[in-house]
Amino acid sequence: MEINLLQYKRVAVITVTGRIDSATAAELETTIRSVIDNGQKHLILDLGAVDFLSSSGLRVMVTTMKTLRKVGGEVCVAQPSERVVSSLSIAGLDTLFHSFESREAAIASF
Amino acid sequence: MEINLLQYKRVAVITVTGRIDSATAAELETTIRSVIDNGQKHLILDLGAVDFLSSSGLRVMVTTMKTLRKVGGEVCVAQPSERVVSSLSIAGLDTLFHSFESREAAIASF
Amino acid sequence: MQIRQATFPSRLDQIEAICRLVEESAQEAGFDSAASYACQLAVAEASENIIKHGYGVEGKGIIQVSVTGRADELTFELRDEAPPFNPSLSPTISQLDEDDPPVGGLGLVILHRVMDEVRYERLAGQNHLTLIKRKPVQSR
Amino acid sequence: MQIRQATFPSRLDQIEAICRLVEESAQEAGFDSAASYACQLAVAEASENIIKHGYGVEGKGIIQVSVTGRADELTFELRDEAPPFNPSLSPTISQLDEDDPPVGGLGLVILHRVMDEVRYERLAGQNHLTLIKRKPVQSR
Ligand SMILES: Nc1ncnc2c1ncn2[C@@H]1O[C@H](COP(=O)(O)OP(=O)(O)O)[C@@H](O)[C@H]1O
Ligand SMILES: Nc1ncnc2c1ncn2[C@@H]1O[C@H](COP(=O)(O)OP(=O)(O)O)[C@@H](O)[C@H]1O
Repeated sequence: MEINLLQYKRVAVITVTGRIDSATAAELETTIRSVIDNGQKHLILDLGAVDFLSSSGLRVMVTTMKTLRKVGGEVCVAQPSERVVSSLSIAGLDTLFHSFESREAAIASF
Repeated sequence: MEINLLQYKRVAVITVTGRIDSATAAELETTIRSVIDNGQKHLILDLGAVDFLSSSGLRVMVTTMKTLRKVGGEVCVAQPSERVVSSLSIAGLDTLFHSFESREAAIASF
Repeated sequence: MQIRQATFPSRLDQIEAICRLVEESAQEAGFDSAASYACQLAVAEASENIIKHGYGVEGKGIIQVSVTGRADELTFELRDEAPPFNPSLSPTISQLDEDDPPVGGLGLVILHRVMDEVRYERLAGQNHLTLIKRKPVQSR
Repeated sequence: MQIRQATFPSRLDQIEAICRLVEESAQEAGFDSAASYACQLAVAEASENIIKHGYGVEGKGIIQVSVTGRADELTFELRDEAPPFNPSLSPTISQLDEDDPPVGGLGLVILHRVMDEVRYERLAGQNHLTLIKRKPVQSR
């Protein structure tokens, strides 16, 4: 898994490449935490290049959503890969995360 | 010249392809006016595929800037082509328009 | 169909290799990409649970995975030597509460949503988990 | 170098063809892409002005464009039969006022910024505009 972080004025975009499973989810969580601790309320997860997303990754996403909502923020997903869409739908979380076809549409939504 | 308009919640992206000169600038002005009349205050001109930009086009851009500033808005440029950069710099307008390397950076700036 | 079998140390970094075994079997059985991914996901969830909840600490044991195919279905068997745990009871899958979404418990939900059958036996000090996935009828 | 010459009806839709003539000459003279574009821009500005301000209405006259090359420079000559106008005087190029940027007057600014020489003559009822552009030294 690779993580790339891009900080804009009002939104941070975290781009993940590869597998998000129990072996890697903690690293993603650490990155997200640092962004939130930095005061960022709007987060976009670009999951276009994620080819595996297990419950460990979903758990990080749900936790992030809960944390951000408490401060009036939100996390959404940009250009999810087919497999990310599958994982979200199998886990019944597809309605929880706003999903945008492109990064720019996600950014423009905030 | 071709014009493509994408309306997001807080920003409109106008993508222009081809030549912006005295033969085509009026059409661009009409599109921009309709967007502004619609209440949009933040405009991005994606000039990545513009291969000619003469004073007629620059005049439309400056007019747009003045109109939007009056209502607390702004117009900026995304991924300008080399020729657009040349035109702006030759006309001495390069400092007037914020220019962003990517559409998403432009969108995130608002 | 060839029977595939392999033994993995109970470490989280082995999940990827376990997925690869599942993927190869699914491909050979003619499962489409979506069905293959669903199987990988379910077997990964079961394996993660064995490592995290069963053995408790990484590297303390092994997971034996075998895959057999028959007609239009694949059978995955996972064996481990951790304390007994029966994941075959379907968790109550409640409607998603948007205002208070569940942070845990997704692994068993995924396992049962994906698999057509989930069977458990404790035999000779081992957990035997049997997961059966039938080939989707309208395989693209 | 070949002398290029063509006569265009005074319509705004001809600007693109005028630019093409300039581009071909600049390419033949070995101008780099930036210098070529600068020439196209300047000649387009002069032509637009002749059509809009000189003739006043589209299609009322003609613009004759000729390009000659010599050593390391290109000479563009534009002739028209509109009322006399002398664009050879350099406009005062003031510092940009960010709070009140100029909406008009950019055409002559561009013409003079780009060209090394701008000469004007009125001869036999015609405006003769001569624009000279020297090849940039560090041509890439
Ligand atoms: N192999 C196992 N051994 C022991 N306990 C398990 C095992 N698998 C699951 N469990 C128990 O079932 C619970 C639910 O598991 P699961 O749905 O995967 O969610 P999570 O791992 O997020 O808690 C776990 O918290 C654990 O208590
Ligand atoms: N060929 C011409 N014939 C008559 N007037 C001209 C001509 N070219 C320029 N002008 C005058 O000079 C002014 C400045 O021209 P220019 O810098 O191109 O800006 P703009 O066309 O935006 O006014 C014009 O408004 C016009 O009054």
